[in-house]
Amino acid sequence: MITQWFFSHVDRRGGIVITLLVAIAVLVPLSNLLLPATSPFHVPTYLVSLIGKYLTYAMLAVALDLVWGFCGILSLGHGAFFALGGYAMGMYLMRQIGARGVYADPVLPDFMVFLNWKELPWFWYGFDSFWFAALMVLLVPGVLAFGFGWLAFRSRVTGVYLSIITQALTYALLLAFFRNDMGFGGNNGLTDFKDILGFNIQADITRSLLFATTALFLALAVFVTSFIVRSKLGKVLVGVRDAESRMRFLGYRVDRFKLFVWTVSAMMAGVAGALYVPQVGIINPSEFEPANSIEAVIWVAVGGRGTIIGPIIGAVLVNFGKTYFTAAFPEIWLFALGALFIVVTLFLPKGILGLYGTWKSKWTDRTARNRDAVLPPVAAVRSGHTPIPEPQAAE
Amino acid sequence: MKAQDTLLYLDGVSVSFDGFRAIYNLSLVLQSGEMRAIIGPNGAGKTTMMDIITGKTRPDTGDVYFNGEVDLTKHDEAEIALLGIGRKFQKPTVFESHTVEDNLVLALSGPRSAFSTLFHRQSKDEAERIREILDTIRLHDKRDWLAANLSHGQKQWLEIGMLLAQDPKLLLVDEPVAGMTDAETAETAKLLREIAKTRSVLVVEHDMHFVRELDVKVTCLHEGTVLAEGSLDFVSNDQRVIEVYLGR
Amino acid sequence: MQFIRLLSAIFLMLGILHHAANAQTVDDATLRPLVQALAGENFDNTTKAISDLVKTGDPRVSSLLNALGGGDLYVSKADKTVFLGKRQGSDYAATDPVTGATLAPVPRSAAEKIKVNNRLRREISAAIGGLTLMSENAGERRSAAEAILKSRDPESIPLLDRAIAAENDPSIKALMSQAKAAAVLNSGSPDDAKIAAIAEVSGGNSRDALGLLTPLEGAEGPVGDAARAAISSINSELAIWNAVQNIVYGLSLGSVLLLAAIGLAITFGVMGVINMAHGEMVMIGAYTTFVVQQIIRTTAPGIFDYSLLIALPAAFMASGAIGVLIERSVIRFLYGRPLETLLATWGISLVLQQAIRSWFGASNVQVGNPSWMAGSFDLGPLTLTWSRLWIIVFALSVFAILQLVLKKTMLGLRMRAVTQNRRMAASMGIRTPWVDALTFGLGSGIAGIAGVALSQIDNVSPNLGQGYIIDSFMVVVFGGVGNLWGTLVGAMSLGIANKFLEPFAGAVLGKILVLVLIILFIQKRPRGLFALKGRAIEA
Amino acid sequence: MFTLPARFIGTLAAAAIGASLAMSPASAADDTIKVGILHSLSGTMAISETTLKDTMLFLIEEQNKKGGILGKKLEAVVVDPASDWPLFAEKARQLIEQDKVAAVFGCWTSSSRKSVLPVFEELNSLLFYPVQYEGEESSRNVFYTGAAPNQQAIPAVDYLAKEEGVERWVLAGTDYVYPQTTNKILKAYLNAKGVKDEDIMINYTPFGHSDWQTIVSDIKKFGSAGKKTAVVSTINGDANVPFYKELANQGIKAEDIPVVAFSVGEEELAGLDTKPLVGHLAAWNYFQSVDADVNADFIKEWHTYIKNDKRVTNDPMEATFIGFNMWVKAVEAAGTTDSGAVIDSIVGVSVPNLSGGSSTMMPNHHITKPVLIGEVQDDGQFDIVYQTPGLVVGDEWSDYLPGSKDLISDWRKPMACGNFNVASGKCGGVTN
Repeated sequence: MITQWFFSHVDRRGGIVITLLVAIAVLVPLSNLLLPATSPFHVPTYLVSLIGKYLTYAMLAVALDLVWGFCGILSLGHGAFFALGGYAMGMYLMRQIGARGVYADPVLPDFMVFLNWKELPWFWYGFDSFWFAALMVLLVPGVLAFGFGWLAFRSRVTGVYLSIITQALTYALLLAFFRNDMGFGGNNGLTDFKDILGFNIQADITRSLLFATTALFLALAVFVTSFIVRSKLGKVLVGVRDAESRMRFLGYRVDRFKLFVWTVSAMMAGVAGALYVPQVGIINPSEFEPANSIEAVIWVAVGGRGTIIGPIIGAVLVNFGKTYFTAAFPEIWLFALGALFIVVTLFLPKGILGLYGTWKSKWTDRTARNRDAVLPPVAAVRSGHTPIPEPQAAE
Repeated sequence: MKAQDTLLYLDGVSVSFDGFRAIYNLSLVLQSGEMRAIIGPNGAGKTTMMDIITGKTRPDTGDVYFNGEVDLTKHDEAEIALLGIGRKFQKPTVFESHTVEDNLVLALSGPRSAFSTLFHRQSKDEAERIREILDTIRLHDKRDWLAANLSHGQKQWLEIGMLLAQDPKLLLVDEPVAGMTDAETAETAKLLREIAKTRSVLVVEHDMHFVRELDVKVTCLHEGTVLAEGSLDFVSNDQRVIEVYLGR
Repeated sequence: MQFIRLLSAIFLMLGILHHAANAQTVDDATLRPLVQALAGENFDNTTKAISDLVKTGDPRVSSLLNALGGGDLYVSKADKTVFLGKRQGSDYAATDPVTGATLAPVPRSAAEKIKVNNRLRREISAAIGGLTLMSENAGERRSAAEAILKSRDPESIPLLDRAIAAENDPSIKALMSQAKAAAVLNSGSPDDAKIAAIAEVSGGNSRDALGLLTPLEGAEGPVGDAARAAISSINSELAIWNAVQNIVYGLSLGSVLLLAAIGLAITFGVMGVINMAHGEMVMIGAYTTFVVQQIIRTTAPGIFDYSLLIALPAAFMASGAIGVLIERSVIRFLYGRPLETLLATWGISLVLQQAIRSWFGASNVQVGNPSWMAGSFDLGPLTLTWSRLWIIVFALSVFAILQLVLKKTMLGLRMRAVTQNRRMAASMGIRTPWVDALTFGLGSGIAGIAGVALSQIDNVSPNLGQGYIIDSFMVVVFGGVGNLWGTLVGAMSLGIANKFLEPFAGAVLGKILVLVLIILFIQKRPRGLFALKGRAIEA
Repeated sequence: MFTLPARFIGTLAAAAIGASLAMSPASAADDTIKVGILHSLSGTMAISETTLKDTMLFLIEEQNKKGGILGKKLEAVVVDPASDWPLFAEKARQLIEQDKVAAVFGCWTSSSRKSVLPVFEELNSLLFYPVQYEGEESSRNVFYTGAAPNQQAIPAVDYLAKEEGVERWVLAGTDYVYPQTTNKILKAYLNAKGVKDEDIMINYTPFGHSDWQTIVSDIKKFGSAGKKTAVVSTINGDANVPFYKELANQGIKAEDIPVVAFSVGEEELAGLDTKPLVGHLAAWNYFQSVDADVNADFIKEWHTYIKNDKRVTNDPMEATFIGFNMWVKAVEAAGTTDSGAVIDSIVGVSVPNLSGGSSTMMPNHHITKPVLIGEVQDDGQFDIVYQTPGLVVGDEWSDYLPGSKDLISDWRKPMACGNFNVASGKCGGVTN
């Protein structure tokens, strides 16, 4: 019943991805914990957290694709929401350290002690409770995105203008979080975490659980995305992407739709960030770097935007590439990475999945026409046309 | 004449874009159930007039009333659309990456809020209405096609179909037969007359044959203001109209 | 305490000096040990040696001290003799500091420079000041007066009086009376003299005056009142100047932004390519400057001052050529797909950065300022640096030239035609691919010459471009995509806004505020400052 | 229609396998000892860190010429953390877990050190950190061979106060933790010496700040108040060149307002025409101009190795040199590269530094060094005008910060504590 409802809202691809994610959520931890290190199927802890990290990136990519791929809003500042979610989680983890900090101050995090702060700033209250922090992981990015989006979409800021102000947003946050006076640990950020929900954050079991959680949340993200995309709202979004003003003349309040999906996406990014921090062990302002947000865009593009699993593939591939190249040819790896981006744009304009997507939808479309026997001359002529048009940053 | 008991009421409307007067002191009244053809040379302000009615452009001066009481200058595109004014663009704009059917689904009248669309499931009579419209616009057998692959004429029709799905009180149709074969043109005329039985229609068109086929009251615009109004024969015999079209 | 001692040392020697109006010479035998003493173990000994030398009042002393200050005095490790040295390959060409006789060259390893630190330099200049106040050479007299203006030594008042009486160059005279006033304020002179002095200094450069008067602020009696009055009037004057300063500095910052952004205004603004490699084009321009200067340094050091003039076309060519290359090999496949250009150009920027890094190394390279760009001049109490001024001029002229190219030349006409309606232009027989390549090349080339200018104020490293790319996009978008005037106004207003915020918000908060302002501004003008009429060219 | 999911699974598998391949020791020959080098070769920090990578390769080559350690040759494992702090943590883990390196030499910024610190403690490995930093840290697994604030900042201030008679101070820095902390310490120190607050001006700028007009003219204003003024600069590497260019252009001479910098060395000056800057100061524990035979040899060998006699040497290079030699000596003493053994044997190890003397690893994992103060010369070198008579011990917990004045660190057994509180007599920081 539930499963049936579930599958009614995701296509086959989505279904398979979700099942796959659930599978690794179970298998990887098991192999890491139970199998002996000698076994060929043993996944070392190092890989567990590494892939875990990739998956959080993948989640960020999915969130970004929801607004860019399906609604044509190119955000160059999604890293900001990711980082904010991360900071919310980081603040919880800081509070968990308690008196185990180097200065053994029961309340104040170390960086506050050596900056000689007397008491906890108000915005740190409540973060000793996991659930409050978890709430903030959703609320902080959500509220920021809502406020920002409400302004921007209402006054019909579109295209590069929107992209650039999202970049301005993350850049401003970067500078702000660098400042020690902000009370977020300056450029060193938050680190040296001890435990999460009572589990020692460095224990293999914790890492495995974090990994599993990440995989499951990614599965959830995939489900939510495909639910949205397959609903009538999803159709509206694609309509907005392709012909925004037409949508208005049909009586849709485009700004509200954008605002909705924008906020959802921001929250998704926030959750990704929150899962990222305990696995990486540090959160600092560099996460706000505009370059990071641009990289996220690139993951999506590489994987194939406007698809649900393209971003996942892109994020994992690019980051794996980064991990591999920086170790294999540290001196020249940037050439490889740069070349990858150029090649992908030139030869896989719609990303790795795009190839497939193009081919598939052409196929279905043609079968539809063949079934309809009559092949209109125009359609025949234009059959070379790729049915997935460019998501335009502006109409 | 008063705004009451009219469907569309424009009075003394003027708008200019940095100096250039697109519309000047334009007045036009449309009774409910009426079909009106607007003719006029390029730059006569036909499209601008539609922009004003649909809220895309705000007039500098003048009143624009719908249903006698609604001041259209106070609403934006979406609201006006919901009031029951549908618009078809000169260049057919359909959602190319959606199928014919989905295009109609999107246009179909009904709740437009984000959440209602998120959890929307298609009801029986919605399906029924879509079937009807597909028949009316003769695209029934192509419902699964991506709109991108329709011929130009088919797109024009699909857009008209979307208008119907919107179920508006007033249709604004901008050059519906541009680039259509004669056969298609005739078909379209028939279609529009059919529609006009239940709704008011404002058609902007160059093609005189087509206007003649519609055989309705004609308003001729020139330089943003009404030059002549009446039956096509009356208008086309008007001296100034002839000058405008044939030049001095 | 150290400071007082050094002052007293100077008092002493100057005290003696002005007895000896026309300096008498001493024989070499007495001078030599004093010179030898300069090579003392620590700075205190050297200080003493200096004052002893000055006491002799021998004319050779001033040149000796100059040599010491200039680091031309060496002491041989072997026999500890002090000599005047000049680098000559691996040797020092040595001359006797006392007799001026040429000595046998000393190998560099066998001698070491007599160490001089800031304190010694100050004492030397003060001492020389005392010695050369009556000198024949106007330049020396001027620097002497300046030296006293800094040391503010009461003992030199009578000396100054005579110097002023003798002086006939008005500007130096003014300087001397400034110096005297300063000295008076620093002395135990009677109140009326001091009050006169206060009036005197208030007439001069207001910031120096402030420096001279603040110590008296606390003083009671008429002097204190006069001082306080003078200070407040100076402060009110300075307040106005601060506003002026913010504007001038803002313009200079603005023109830097303009330079960085103007190339982008073409590749991105006009062509719609989200050109993430723009910063690297600037970087290449800067590195071209470096290469040009290297060549000049090695081949023709004489023309170093013109290095930038040579670098400009070179940088334009280098960046422009690379731009054309990029356009032909990558961008041209992406027209109508602006977002792909973001991806590809980002990749290109990574490659270019790494290329430069592998070629020139990761660390900064040194790009020198030609003499005409070094130094500064005073505008009232403001100090404006030549480099900044030139950059303002340069930025504006680049802008003007670009406008001409776009508006008046055939190429410009075609560019506008192509960007406005590609198909139409093509059907009119314009070879659009050719125009595209040239346009992108032009944009990149402009970025290149911007790099030449920026190399003068910023460090030249593989990261140079990254530092400017974000600001550039902000400027172009803020000004309104596809509108050069927008870019100009945008850059200048952002620059000035930044400079007005900086004083009270601090540099960091100031920058943040500017970003927030941009975000809010875009809400009001969703198409930027100068929205393009009709169909805006944009991604 | 399963081609795609298949491809997807393939990808993940490939990623996993590939990753494990990538991580597995590259041609692990057991007769070598692996040494990890964790310096950014790309990104913003590459400017400073690339040199240190070269230095390590150079030192390792030299050591191998001498026959390696314990009869085994050393093998360098170079990775590029790309100035990306989380990537530092990932790479550190990879070096230790996958490449099984005996020790890691690396990091420059505090952020990178902070991000790898938990990894080293978790996996009980060794990190040698060669850069001056803000202190307030002492880890069992980290050896700090750069200067702590008391080995750089405080002597410099003393020098200015004594030799230059400075009474008015501008503390200018980039807005991040190192300058913030150093300036806090300095302010406390100056106040303790009776300098009033109105004679101290503190100013922060963003990273890579390039427009210094306003600040430099503010400094001028502040300096024209009749008292001798000096600038203590903790401005971060990248922003220095434009800062000094502005200073020079606005005609601020060292005789008028000297600037003493803690992050400006020969490497940074390489990007500058230093003629207008003669007399400005820097405080380090080493200058290339140090007149010592060991230094001369080091420079000569370095130039032959790097095949470029223009390349300068600088303080972090010396710190790397010291750290590496200490590690070698400790390993030989312990007879193994096992972390625990090395940690025990390294305390007290003393090796020659490049300024003629020798440095010793103290129980707090910081080292003893001389403090040198140099004035910029027109040839881009520093002329040493002052040197502390003896060696200064790195003070990890500053005595001028209320939070840490009671803390000491001693990693020798039995105490083996990084933050022992002398007031409460307990390990584990303050207990208030």
